[in-house]
Amino acid sequence: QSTQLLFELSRAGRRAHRLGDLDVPSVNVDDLFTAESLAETPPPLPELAEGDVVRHFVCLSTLNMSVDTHFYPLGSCTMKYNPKRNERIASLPGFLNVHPLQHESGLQGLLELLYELQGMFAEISGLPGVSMQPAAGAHGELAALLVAAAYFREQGSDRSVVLTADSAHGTNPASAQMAGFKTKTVKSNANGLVDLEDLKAKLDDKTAVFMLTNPNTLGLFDSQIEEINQLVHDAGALIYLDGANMNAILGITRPGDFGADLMHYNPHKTFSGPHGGGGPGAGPICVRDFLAKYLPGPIVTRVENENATSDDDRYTYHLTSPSGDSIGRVRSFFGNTGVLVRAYIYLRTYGGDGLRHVSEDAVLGANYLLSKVKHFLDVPHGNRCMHEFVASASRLKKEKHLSAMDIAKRILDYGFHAPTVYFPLVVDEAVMVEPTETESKQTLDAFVEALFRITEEGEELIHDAPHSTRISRPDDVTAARRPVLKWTDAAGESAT
Amino acid sequence: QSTQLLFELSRAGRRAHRLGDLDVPSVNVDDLFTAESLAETPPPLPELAEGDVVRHFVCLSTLNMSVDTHFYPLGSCTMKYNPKRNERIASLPGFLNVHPLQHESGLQGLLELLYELQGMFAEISGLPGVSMQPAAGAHGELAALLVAAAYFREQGSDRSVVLTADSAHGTNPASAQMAGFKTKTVKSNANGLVDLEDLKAKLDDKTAVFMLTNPNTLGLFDSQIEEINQLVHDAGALIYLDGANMNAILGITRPGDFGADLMHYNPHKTFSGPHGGGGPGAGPICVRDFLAKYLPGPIVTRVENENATSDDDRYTYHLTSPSGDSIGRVRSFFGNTGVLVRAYIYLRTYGGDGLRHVSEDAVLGANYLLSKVKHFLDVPHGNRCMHEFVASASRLKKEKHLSAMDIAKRILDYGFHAPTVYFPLVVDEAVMVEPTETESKQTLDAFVEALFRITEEGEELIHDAPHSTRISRPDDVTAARRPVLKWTDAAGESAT
Amino acid sequence: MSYLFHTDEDRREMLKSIGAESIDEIINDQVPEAVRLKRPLNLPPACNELALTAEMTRLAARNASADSHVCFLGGGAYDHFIPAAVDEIASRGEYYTSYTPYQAEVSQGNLQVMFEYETLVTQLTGLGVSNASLYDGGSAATEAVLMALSMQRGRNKVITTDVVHPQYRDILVAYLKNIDAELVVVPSDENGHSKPMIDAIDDKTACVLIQHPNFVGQLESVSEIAAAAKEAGALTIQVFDPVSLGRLKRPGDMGVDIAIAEGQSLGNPLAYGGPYLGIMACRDELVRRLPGRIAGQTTDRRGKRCWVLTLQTREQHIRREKATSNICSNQTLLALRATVHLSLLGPEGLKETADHCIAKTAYAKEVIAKSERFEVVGEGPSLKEFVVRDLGADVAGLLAHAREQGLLAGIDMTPMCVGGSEASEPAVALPSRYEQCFLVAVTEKRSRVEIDRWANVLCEAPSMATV
Amino acid sequence: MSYLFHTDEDRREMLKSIGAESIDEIINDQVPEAVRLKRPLNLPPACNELALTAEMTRLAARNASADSHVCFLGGGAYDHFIPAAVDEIASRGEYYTSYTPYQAEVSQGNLQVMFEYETLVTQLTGLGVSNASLYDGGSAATEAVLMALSMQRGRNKVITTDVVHPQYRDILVAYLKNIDAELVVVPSDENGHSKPMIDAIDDKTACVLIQHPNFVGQLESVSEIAAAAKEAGALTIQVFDPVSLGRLKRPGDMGVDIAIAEGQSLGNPLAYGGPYLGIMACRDELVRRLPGRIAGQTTDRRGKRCWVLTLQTREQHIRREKATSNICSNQTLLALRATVHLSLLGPEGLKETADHCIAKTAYAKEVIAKSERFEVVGEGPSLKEFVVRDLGADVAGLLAHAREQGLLAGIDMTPMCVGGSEASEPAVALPSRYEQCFLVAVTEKRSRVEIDRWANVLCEAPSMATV
Repeated sequence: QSTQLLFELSRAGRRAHRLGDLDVPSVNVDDLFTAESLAETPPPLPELAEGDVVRHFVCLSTLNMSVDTHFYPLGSCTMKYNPKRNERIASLPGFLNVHPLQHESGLQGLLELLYELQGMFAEISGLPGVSMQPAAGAHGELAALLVAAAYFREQGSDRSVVLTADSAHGTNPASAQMAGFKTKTVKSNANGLVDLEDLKAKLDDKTAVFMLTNPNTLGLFDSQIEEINQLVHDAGALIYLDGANMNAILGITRPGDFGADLMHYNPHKTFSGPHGGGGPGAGPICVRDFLAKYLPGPIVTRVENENATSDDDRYTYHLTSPSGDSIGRVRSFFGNTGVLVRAYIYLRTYGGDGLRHVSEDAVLGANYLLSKVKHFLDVPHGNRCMHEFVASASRLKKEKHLSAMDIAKRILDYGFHAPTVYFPLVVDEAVMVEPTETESKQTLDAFVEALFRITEEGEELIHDAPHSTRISRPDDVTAARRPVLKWTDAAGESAT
Repeated sequence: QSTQLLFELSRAGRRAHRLGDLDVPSVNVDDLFTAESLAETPPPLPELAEGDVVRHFVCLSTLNMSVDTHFYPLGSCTMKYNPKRNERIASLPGFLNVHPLQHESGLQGLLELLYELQGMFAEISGLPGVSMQPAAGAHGELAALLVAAAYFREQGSDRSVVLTADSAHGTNPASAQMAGFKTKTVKSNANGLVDLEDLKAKLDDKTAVFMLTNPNTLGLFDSQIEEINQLVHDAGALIYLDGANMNAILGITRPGDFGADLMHYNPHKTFSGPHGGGGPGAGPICVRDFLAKYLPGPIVTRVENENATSDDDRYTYHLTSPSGDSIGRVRSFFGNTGVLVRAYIYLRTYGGDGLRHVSEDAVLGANYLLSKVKHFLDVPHGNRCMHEFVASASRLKKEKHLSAMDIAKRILDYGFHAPTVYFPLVVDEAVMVEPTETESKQTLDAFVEALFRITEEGEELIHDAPHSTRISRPDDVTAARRPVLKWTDAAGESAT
Repeated sequence: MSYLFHTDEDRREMLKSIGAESIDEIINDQVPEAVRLKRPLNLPPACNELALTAEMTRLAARNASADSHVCFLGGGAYDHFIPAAVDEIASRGEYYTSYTPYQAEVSQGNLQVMFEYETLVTQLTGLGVSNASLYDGGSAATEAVLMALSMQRGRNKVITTDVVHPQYRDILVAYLKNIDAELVVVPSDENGHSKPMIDAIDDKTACVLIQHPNFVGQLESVSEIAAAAKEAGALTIQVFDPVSLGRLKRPGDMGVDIAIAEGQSLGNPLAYGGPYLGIMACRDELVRRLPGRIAGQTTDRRGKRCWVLTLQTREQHIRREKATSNICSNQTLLALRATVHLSLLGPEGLKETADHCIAKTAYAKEVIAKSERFEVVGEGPSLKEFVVRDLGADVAGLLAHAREQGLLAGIDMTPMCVGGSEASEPAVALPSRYEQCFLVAVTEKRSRVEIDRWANVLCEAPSMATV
Repeated sequence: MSYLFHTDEDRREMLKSIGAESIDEIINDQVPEAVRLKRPLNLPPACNELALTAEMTRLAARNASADSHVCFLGGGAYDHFIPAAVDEIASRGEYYTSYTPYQAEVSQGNLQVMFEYETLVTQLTGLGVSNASLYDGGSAATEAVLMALSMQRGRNKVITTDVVHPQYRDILVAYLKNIDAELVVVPSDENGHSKPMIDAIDDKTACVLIQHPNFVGQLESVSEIAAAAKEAGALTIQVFDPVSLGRLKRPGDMGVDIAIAEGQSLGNPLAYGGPYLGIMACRDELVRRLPGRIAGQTTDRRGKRCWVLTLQTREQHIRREKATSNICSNQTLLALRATVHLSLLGPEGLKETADHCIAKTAYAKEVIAKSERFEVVGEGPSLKEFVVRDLGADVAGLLAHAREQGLLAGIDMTPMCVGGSEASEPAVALPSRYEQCFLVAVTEKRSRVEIDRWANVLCEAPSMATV
């Protein structure tokens, strides 16, 4: 299998795609357009035959680990099974080949689906206002913070600070910053939960929002949640819930019920939309009713038809464009519809009871792994967890020079994707494991066995790991210091 | 990646597929059916979750070499690029989800396609009678021989012998035998062509059919074809052309023009239908007009509509069921329609001129490889070839204990599928190479380089090859002597 | 040009290495002038992907399909549900663009699938051994008969009945015409049962071929017939329906020697009749006569469990005219689909599918029988298929009317009966009692709404005759 | 339950290892009683694959699509042809079920694709560096503005015009509302050209944002505007159409600093607006401010060339509140599709696509202009999009009529104009000259037959007003 680049496979004069003769009168482009507009030659793209293109990309794909091929316990990413029915149904032409600026009269099927989905998101979160426009979790954070800003602006408030936990995803402070807020960090306590004293100290009349992840990135549900709720709201601030960890609590507890005023979902995590090698995701947000009018749009509404003759025309669905108090848009068109359709199919597949079972089995799997792993790896924050847990390689590093990174690299040789490492920052040499509910006990056992064997293996073997992959331990430092960010003829010659 | 069997992954009580509650009254099956009919339990199939099933089969797929991933110069098999548009178009519901016993009134689109395809097959072969029912090349051979038998039967002839070349595919004699003929073998001469003297000696008034492969399995077009034509027909026999090698002569010469009376195509080879890991193929047959009435059916016919109002209803297409002189059916329903639809798309993509270019480039590629390979491997039958050639490792075997099998195994390590080896039988230590027209010169050069390096490598390295594959040199002898043809609990335990 | 790679420069360089001036020179060197084609092939002009996709999409839309219409057709091909995972897996290039596993080392994927398929078929049938697939159910039935004939030298009689699939019998007739074999087609009794065939079994009988449930949807007395055959030294071949085995006894548990089936029902699309999947299993003792490829387990040189093609001495590329059959390619891709399908179903899924077919078929029988125009033909329960008589004697018109209403309502049996246009000879005809009848299949895919509509449309169809 | 694995026995064994009696015990241990949900979620009941597929198929069929209708809609999303090979590759599980390449060793497939994508984007744009994708064209435009603002401390003015995509401007307004920046939307001239913006550029201007071809299909004087911006020390951001670059000059060759585009046109389906692909490239010097992931080349410990995520100190997971943007996920799967698409097209394919768009658009303008009811708005040639005025002043009725005839005939511009329902504030409105106009896009997919039918249906539509 070649790992040549497309550009190295190129040969002048080759061609894959071809349109036929025009069926309309041809025009002389050079006459029609001014010379100022026209390029002398088309862009210097590679020239390839279809067979080469296909083989190239098929072979490249096999260099990836993926959920379809490997257990992928990447903490915080919820790499669950991506159902094939989702892909098939979302690819129906009536969903896939619909133009975003079509008139809503020809979109009643899709709008019905999206309307129902808004309702499901509201029900699962306990927060009635829903906008599905944001394109990703971080985008949802930003959109929700813009909503909060609009709210405070209307209140005439000058609250300008967002508090984030030190265990939070990096997107939290970054989103706050983009939304025009200043940020302050709230510490975690020894149990990995919010340090209430620190929270109290930082809450004041400038505090706009406290961004909370619950269960947090340590996989712990913050048992102080009622107190946090009280403190933040008493201070006149809002609580934002980072929904990255929703897979732990579906049907068990609802953000709206434990104090959140705004939140986002990651449907590509929680609701099985595939991760696409890094995206696309989606980042629908839910808010309390008093915040709903600020939501970005469009959102879907419906009107009952009095003269309906069948189920199909019982309601007419409409898009409500942003206007008035809305913050406007955060991206073009409706949103990441394809991802949302998949989420809808997933939710319909499980139903309410089923969804609770998802979280139950996710929690069961994580606790099972934890119960095995704690015998040979430190788990600083307790014996129990929700859907994931964070172990630490700190002792191993001292005793055996075996870092979290080494474990991550070596486990690849055993045929498992690595856990998340070095996150959250509050745990030294963090190894963050999230099995999800769609792995068998056999797989979990094999993973534990591999982890254990690694802790017993020789240093050298591990430091040179992985051994079974095409490449091993790429030089990140040089990559960043002397960046080569595109192919050029010269680069092609110098490195193969 | 696990290579456990499905049955070993099974766990009692797991379940992937589920139907919901019945929307009709349920029935008590135990009451409705007699105890004699009913099984006490359903068959002991494995019990799996959907995620396991998908990962299992996705991972297994990566253990195959395929055209999409590797150069696959398997002689006689024409492993050309399988166009993705064929797959997409053949999967349109109007082709894919059509029931074989539907009334022809609802099949006019498909029947038009099949009618046109019959015509294309006739044009390319130069033989006007076409039946597309046979399911594979060998099935086409059998069907055509049954046609020949019906013809001779009607002639009142007792011709009962089929002649096959010693270089022929094994299916030729096997098909003749199944069709009720006796077989005799005609030798090849020193040039790899039909030994005319031997042919003359074996032709007599019992000879029904001479089965010819042209170009033959050595990749040589028999330059004596006019004489063969004369001899066989003078003897009152028919010529059958094994169309496996049609990729060499599209638009260059036609079987009907060089003497063939009957032939089959392998659309999965010549016309880019994918090989499917061993099938499905298809085996449409073409015959001279006087043989057409014996063809198996149904075939498609059409009638012009006098009152047509658009192009769409200019003709009405009909299925003509086998009747009268027809030999009847050789399989159920129409044929391997899916494979035929792909062949049609392929032929429409190239058109007549393009098709000739296919053969030209196939011949060019083979001769290019031959021109390089002959410097380090013997090629017993000349400097030129059509679309493939056969080298011999016989000298290497003597000098270096390097057999055709060793070459085949070792070349896998270089990332190429092996050529066909030990066929045709007329070449000692045969290595049969067919590059097809859909490989780049770069790929051909890399393949030659690999072959050359193997001839220079150490014996031991090669005898233990392949080294890079998950398994190496399986024990075929034990497999045949003590066959284990299915998984059982015991087998699962003993071998892993 | 479409999928070609070579640029003019490539071609020049390659010709230089060959030592030829042109490709024509290479070709003309070998192909005599007299037989060369002197004109371009007369085919439609080359067509690009965009235009061809558009044209073919229009062409496809002109066909009624099980997507555009509601399908109640069966007769050996059924509109069962195919889970998305089946398509996803079978559309991987590593499966569909690979070939016969001649090099086991780089074909373990296909070989393991074949081995798993074989195991599933033995689990399904209760028989000891399965091959890795044949072309389709129809040709597999004939291969089974040929297998039986080759095992039973001195016996040349093949007994079957007139309620075995007419097309399967048609194949049998075609194949047996030139060899020393006698085909006896015994008439079924008035209920469409094949028991009368027992009386025809004698010491010249090589095998009996039955179908259960049979073509008219009736259950046969398989154990009884198999016992009678065995006593006479003949083999019993059963055509079975894979889905029926969610509930019905397995062939191997009823004394059947060779079981064959059309495997389309197991995850394979209707595809206007093909490619389909011929399933064949037999008792262990018959394995060396089994046609088609077989994958077996062995170990590699390092002792690892692995799979290879085995028992190849049965096959044509080794044995040539002495092979057990001429079959070369098989239907691996369809066997893969069946393997994935059965893996998803499991025992309970297969049973549930059968149960849904049974319940929905029972419901359809009930609703159609309410009309005075129609009569369900034949007694007893149905798995998923049954026969309806149109007392209005206008089946062709009736079904045409239904098609216009978007229903593929059934298969007209009249042309298949003695003297009908599809009954080319008596051996392949249905009994005349099925004239003005149609065959109806109701799978788990049919909803109550669809069944009700089917009954309504049929009941309200105009009739030529007066009931 | 659907995709779950654990049998009751599994659960028992796992609980035993955990030392818990039940899963509830584990959960109740952590989730305080007061916040637990005491009832089942009120969602529709679980639905199996067969029933859900059937229901969703019916739902999908209720939407007009570019398959069921002929699509002349554009406005930032186009019905271009997508070769089958693109779908085939992007539907491989190794691509779509993998995630961000945190472990480079087992992500070389995605990383190499990202590197190839980046290279293709630089080839396409003539700019030095590209990221690995952003959410969509609209948000990418705003990210580019934020990038320019962050580079140009002390300058807080952002200048754009009223013929830049209204939705893109809407995003800009939303994002800029809470930060220190001033948005100036300069009116275009009567031909829909943005040249007047040059006069607005001053020493407070951080950047100018233009679209070329712009929202109303007109070509802009990019070089001139960029030169003026440069002279004033401002950056030029261009929204481009990837397909147009088959013929038009590249942003980098016209003095543009940051080029962004909606990449949907490159092999990505319409998908009702998403997921789409935000393309962003910039001059080399700006790389450390570029938002989003970037793949770079390096070598592994054995010296092999390979690819990694690089320059991560720009990113939120390292820099948190000091990151250049909050973007975490990107659109790798859509970037993959664009990469495959461009590989299939190559330079000549891209040029041919542009040429077909140009010729078909010219033809459409010609045939629609024949009617007295219609007037093509704006001078000069069009790439694939143009504006038509309905002198009958009934665009809504006209387009509704066309929809009934199976045509998505154009986009009604009236609601986007000043005071229209989609123009939530002046900054996002179109000039009022586009009232009673509609925007038409003609891609290479549209056949002459379709264009003729489009013109006929529009010309024969009933009109409320009298022309």
